[in-house]
Amino acid sequence: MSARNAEAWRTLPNVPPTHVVSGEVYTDHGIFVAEKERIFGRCWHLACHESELPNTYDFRTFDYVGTPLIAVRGRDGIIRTFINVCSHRGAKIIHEPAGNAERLTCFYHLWSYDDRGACVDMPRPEAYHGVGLTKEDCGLREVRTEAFLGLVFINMDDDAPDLTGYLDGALDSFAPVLGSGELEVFHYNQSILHANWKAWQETNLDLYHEWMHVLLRRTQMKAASMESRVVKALKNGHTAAGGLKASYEMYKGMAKRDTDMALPGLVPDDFFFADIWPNVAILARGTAIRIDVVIPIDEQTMLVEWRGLGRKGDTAEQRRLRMRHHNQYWGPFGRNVPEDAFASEACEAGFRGGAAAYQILAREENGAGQDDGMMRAWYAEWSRRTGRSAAQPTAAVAAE
Amino acid sequence: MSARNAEAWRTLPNVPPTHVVSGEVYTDHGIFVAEKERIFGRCWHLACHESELPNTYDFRTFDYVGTPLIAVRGRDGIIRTFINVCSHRGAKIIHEPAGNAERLTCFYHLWSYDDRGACVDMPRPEAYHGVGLTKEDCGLREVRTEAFLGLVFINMDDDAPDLTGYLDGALDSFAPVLGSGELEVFHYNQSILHANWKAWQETNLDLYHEWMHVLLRRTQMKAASMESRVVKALKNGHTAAGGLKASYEMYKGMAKRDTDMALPGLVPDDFFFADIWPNVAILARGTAIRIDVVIPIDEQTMLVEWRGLGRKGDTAEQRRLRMRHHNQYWGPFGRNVPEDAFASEACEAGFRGGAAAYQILAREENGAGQDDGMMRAWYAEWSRRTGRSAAQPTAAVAAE
Amino acid sequence: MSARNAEAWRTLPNVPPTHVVSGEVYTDHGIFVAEKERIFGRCWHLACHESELPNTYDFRTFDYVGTPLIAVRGRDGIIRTFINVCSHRGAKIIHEPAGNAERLTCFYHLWSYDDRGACVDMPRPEAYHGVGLTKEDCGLREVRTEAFLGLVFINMDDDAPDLTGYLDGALDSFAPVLGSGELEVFHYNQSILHANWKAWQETNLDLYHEWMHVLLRRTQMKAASMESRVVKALKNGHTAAGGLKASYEMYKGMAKRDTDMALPGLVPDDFFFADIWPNVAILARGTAIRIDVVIPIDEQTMLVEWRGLGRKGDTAEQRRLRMRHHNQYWGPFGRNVPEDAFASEACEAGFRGGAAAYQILAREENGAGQDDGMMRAWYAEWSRRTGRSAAQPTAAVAAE
Amino acid sequence: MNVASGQLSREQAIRETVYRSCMALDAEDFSAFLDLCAPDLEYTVTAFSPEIRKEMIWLEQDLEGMRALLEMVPQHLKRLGTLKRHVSVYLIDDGNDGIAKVTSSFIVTHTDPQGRSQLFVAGTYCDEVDCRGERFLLRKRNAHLETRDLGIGSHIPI
Amino acid sequence: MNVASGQLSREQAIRETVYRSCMALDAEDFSAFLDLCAPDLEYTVTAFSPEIRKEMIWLEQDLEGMRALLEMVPQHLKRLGTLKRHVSVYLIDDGNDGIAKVTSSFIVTHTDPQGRSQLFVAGTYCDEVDCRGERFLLRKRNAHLETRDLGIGSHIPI
Amino acid sequence: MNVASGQLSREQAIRETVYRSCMALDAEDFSAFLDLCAPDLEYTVTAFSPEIRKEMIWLEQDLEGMRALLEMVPQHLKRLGTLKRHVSVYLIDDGNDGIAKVTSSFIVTHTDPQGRSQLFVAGTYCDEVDCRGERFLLRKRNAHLETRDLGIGSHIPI
Ligand code: FES
Ligand code: FES
Ligand code: FES
Ligand SMILES: [Fe+3]
Ligand SMILES: [Fe+3]
Ligand SMILES: [Fe+3]
Repeated sequence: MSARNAEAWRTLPNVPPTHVVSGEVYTDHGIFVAEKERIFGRCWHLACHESELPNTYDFRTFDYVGTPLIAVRGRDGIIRTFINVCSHRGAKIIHEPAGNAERLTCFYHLWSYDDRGACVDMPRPEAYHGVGLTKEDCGLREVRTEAFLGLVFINMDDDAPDLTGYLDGALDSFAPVLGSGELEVFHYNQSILHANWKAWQETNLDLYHEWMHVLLRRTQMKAASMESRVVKALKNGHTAAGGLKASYEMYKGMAKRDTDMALPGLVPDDFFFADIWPNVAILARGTAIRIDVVIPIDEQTMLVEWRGLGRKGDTAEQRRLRMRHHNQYWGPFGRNVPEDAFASEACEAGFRGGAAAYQILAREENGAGQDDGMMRAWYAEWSRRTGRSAAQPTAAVAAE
Repeated sequence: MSARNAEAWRTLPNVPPTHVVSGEVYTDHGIFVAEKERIFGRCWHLACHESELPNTYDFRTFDYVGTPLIAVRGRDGIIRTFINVCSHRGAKIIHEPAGNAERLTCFYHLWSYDDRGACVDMPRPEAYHGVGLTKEDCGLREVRTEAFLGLVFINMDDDAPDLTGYLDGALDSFAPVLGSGELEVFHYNQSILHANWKAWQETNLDLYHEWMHVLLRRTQMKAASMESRVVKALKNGHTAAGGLKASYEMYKGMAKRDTDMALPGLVPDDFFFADIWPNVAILARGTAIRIDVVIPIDEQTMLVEWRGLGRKGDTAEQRRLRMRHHNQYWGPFGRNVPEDAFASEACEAGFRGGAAAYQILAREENGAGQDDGMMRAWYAEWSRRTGRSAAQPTAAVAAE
Repeated sequence: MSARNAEAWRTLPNVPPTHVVSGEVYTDHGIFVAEKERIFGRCWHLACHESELPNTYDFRTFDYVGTPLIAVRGRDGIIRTFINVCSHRGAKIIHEPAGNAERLTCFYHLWSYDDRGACVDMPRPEAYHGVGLTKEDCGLREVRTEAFLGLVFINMDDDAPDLTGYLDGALDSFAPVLGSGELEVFHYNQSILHANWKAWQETNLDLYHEWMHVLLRRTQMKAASMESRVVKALKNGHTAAGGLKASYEMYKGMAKRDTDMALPGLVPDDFFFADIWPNVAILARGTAIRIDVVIPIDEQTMLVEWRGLGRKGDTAEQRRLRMRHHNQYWGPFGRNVPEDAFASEACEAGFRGGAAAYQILAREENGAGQDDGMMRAWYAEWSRRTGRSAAQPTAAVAAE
Repeated sequence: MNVASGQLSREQAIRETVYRSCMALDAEDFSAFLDLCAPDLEYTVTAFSPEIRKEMIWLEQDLEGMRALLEMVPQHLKRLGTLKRHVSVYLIDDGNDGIAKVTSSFIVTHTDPQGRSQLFVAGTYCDEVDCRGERFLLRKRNAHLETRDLGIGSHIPI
Repeated sequence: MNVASGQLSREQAIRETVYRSCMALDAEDFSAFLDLCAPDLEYTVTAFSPEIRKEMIWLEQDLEGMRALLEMVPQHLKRLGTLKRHVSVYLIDDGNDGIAKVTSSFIVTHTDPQGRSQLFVAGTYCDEVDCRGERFLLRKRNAHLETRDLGIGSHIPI
Repeated sequence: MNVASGQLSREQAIRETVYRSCMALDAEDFSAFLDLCAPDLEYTVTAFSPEIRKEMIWLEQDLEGMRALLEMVPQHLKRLGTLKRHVSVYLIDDGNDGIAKVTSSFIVTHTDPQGRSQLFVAGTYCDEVDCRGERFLLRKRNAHLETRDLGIGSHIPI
């Protein structure tokens, strides 16, 4: 058989339902609404790294699937997160991405909140006493916040299991480096990409796509054997890959990375990564760590945040070199990440109007090489969370 | 109690239902559709000031909630309004914001309409005679138009009560100045703001928000006593505020306003305003009048028009000074209005994704000071018109 | 009667239902969905001219109502079309508008397809063997493609009648020139217009609108008698007009066109055109041919493609003159086409918000002059295809 | 500060010829524009189509053609609002024959009747300025457009 | 290459006065901006309203007014993100009285706190630069805006 | 008109070095670009992150690095369409050492394969032009970006 007609094109291939994902998961509005509620309303979400809030009263604001949030380091050193919205008339309170403020004062009528989210001041409060309202009734909405290995996570669901149980060891391979206490974020950028949010996670989970990157074809595919790779499906949809190596000098204009640039617990040519379900990827090359967080905006639009982590104690020269290591692969002018972004948007172009019916995740390499196992594991959790088969997601929905 | 959890945040506060407004009034599509029909389809709307059409055959075009309209001053001096759409094949006829034309000639096939909306010419009309169609069948759709104190209002509802009854004295405080016949519009600008249209009206109705404006904190809050203020809820949802004063010289770079700049019937440091339900605010400072009109575009977008009125007989020097008086508070580079626009968009950011559950309008100051009475009155009329409780607007809808 | 009130404005005029079209055909979402399925999913669509693919392995990509397509001239010289989407993970494969490639290689994981749409290569295919998937299962989706007079048409419906039967002689008047084999495309541009797609077809079908164009008022209206015109309704909704002439020298700055510039079978002052239902117009002036293709994007947005065809063997000087002939009427800086685009958007402005209730297509001139017969024929086919009356399209829908 | 007051450098005079021609078109002051043009004016607007892989000439006029075209503009139904050409002269190749070849980058913004502006066209001007007379004159212009989707198009040359 | 190193032409010095004033406003370095202004500064922002068919002055300040206005900016609730004035000096009319009249085209882009930029305003500067002193100073500016919908507006003059 | 025909002022020659480098990158004519660069080239692209309150270097290359990077561009999967750098040279600080420091404002537009253009990046170039040789050469460039959301990013330096 060569080309296919309409009917053959639409027919699911004869592979297990775990090995194929319908195009509807990208485009169906009901699925998107379900994802917002069942996934983003209930899972732990990586908000920032603790180095972004080094001092008491430092804050970071961010938008989480339409909800403005603010993380604040309190006078007790603990980071708490609040909905960044005023109890009075609903205004978004703080508008800068980061800053330092002992009190969060709403610009509109100057209601003021402390680092625990309590409303501690409002002008002329006596006008509310007639109906029995006092500032004690007007605290901010606090959102559950837990930190692990320096990563600050939040959860909109007050009843969700705690973070440690949720991660369940998925970051074990990162414990030496992330747990060293020596890291800080030195790179941050974010982009709106015109694709369904899952397309970004797919680029991170899909080992087979190293064929796309000339940089990986040169520095990675032969740096270690395919057989030495280890692809793992962990609990709760998390996944991890290891056993990869990089020969940086194989790409013209790049150089071998020196040991003295290595981060705590890493060797320079190491490459391994973990994916925290649903929307985080953490990638370690020996001298820099990259963290991606993706958030849906609508069915066909996402926001991706990229962070780079390095050593706090870098000299200026080391920092400059580390930025180069990070950005030559991963920056907005890097050789790799723009290609992944291109790929995400190209898949969206295939699925958006229904031209592509499904995608095939059927590679089996015994958890090594370019096995699709990470993608299958990710979609298995997606099915569990949404109550829908990824192969036929609009067929029937399981109750929670 | 300090911060609140999800459940506490979503629970309506223990205040009367008149004192709280659900966030759904900003975001629910069904509510928006109902507003278009029950409010904008039936209420009087301020289209322009008569000075914008000084001469016979002057016209002004504008868009009213998706309907292109054109107001024309006829040869009898009367201003009439028509849907600015051709009876032939539906083209928008006139595209300039203002001009003068004895006949409105559609560019497409040159059908021509007179100042009464009659179709008076079409090329080669005999081709329609076979089916019995003549130009007599092809008049424009006339829209009810009534003027009061120089303000030209239109109403899409042919059966609506007349304008005088609708206003019911709400503009009494403006009668001396607006009725003087000496005013003309010297300022006009419009902006799309990214917020629900009601957020703009709220900035105009909310006296408490003078805390936001450093300019008002300096020139207004101490210029007269809080007790001397008078906040009134009038018929049909209209409201008015008076008893305010301004000490302009209290803000660095501004100066006391001279009596010779005062408009007819006003003293220079006066400040009072009226709000004509649903979408008009008229503000008088002694030397300039500002008129806001807001129109929804969709749930989260509005168009605001701002006009400035002054004395027709101004010398060039006086006009220049009057523009300065107007614009230092109210222009696009003014100190106040950009802050109100910021606030509107900040509330939208709080409500859009559902982060804010409601807003509190519970200030009671006996109709003085910073009483929320005007906002409550506005939402009471909103409830009456839409058949929905503002506190629980998606619960049940009353028939009309 | 002069102007009309709301009720009169909304009442359909007393003409046959074939002579009036409701504004809903522009705005109703259900109608748009039906058009995508019943019209664009089933009718032949002009994809390109064969001169755009002169050599073996030349390709052209384009988007057809949300579906990315690619036309390729195979090693057998035949042009075939495929959905430009990868069988693997759904990525859009080829991103350039045109090029030459023996194999279509997907950038993402380097799956490769030949000129027949067969998947001929994939890296490390053995990983799929466990589930029994081979490249033989992974051909592209081929879309029916037929050429007529050098025009390459595609059809998404595998069961549609063939192209010749569909056209049914509608292009007979173009056979000498299009069938000469001497033509090539020398002009291409495309624009997004902010109007329903049918508004563009209306500009092409509506002879009466020559009143809009000062260029046609000067060069066309008196160049031949109104009576000598012939307006024809053909099978399947196609239409044609002839008997028109142009006196180019009547417009200042233009000149009579010389016979040696005439295309095969044409004389320089000829003007005739055909409209291929639903979305193609072909216009012949003696020295250049224009082809319009319109595609809907959503209810209120369309994409129009304009092509200019001339003689392959032109000298450089002739080509320059031919471009001038083409573009002075039809280019983006031409005198005519920008006016048509303006008119389309002006009708959209009338219909979008419901201000215009309907349009009147009631001109009867015995198939000559400025008869509306072409528009009526077009909407008759529209009614047949959609199962809806154009006069009352949301009343009841006929089954197919 | 080595140039005396009251004098315009030749380079600046060349630049101003380009800039004034654009300001005149912005203002739709066509007689001012034509007054800046040399009798042997050649004005072209071009674009490259990647779809058909061909260079296209979308407008080509000499002085008389330009005069006729601009004279008729008011009788046409044209794009509403205003265009503004935002130009930066890049290169001045001031030949010994008194003809300066000038290359400029431009962005045109469109402001609609409601006062909202957006990017309309980006492109490059390759001009020739005739410097031989009392006044410098625009003798040749090629406006090469990057942007090919011009919406409803334009009756006034870019 | 006929001008020696280390010297700035008078024309360029005039241009730089305009450009520096815009860079200072971009950076919200108001003291640097005021330092570039002449004591008799006249600063206006104007626009024409086709709705009421009138020219409007949206901002008018002398040096003291400008100083007061800019001093208060930090106490206001102002537009987030940054503005960037992208200017091209077009015409330099360097009068014999030491006052150069300078016409420039500008586009202002706005970058929001998330780092996304868009076109904010397009317009024209008509400036006067006082060239009589040791340093050239901005003496007069009229920023005439094509764009009239400024969204929430701006506390900082364009 | 005080400058004779056929001569390029030193200031204009400095400007043209900047402009030509941008035109070469626009055209993706990398060998032309490299030919304009001095052997001791330092090219950086930077941005400030208000999220982490840090200056970032997104790209840093010397001449050899730039050569290698540009050579590999055709093998990468890069952004479709074309970029156009629209630059206005603002300040020329022409030092006595033969090195001119040049500050320019830029806007980059992106035109997609369908011919639709939009604003891509706004920023500032801080360049050094080496004026000591026969040809003026680009010796240093810092492209500081206001815009930080670059969509899918870019394989070609801004
Ligand atoms: S909305 Fe925050 S203080 Fe009023
Ligand atoms: S649409 Fe107005 S005359 Fe035809
Ligand atoms: S998506 Fe095309 S090769 Fe994988
Ligand atoms: Fe990748
Ligand atoms: Fe206010
Ligand atoms: Fe036409």
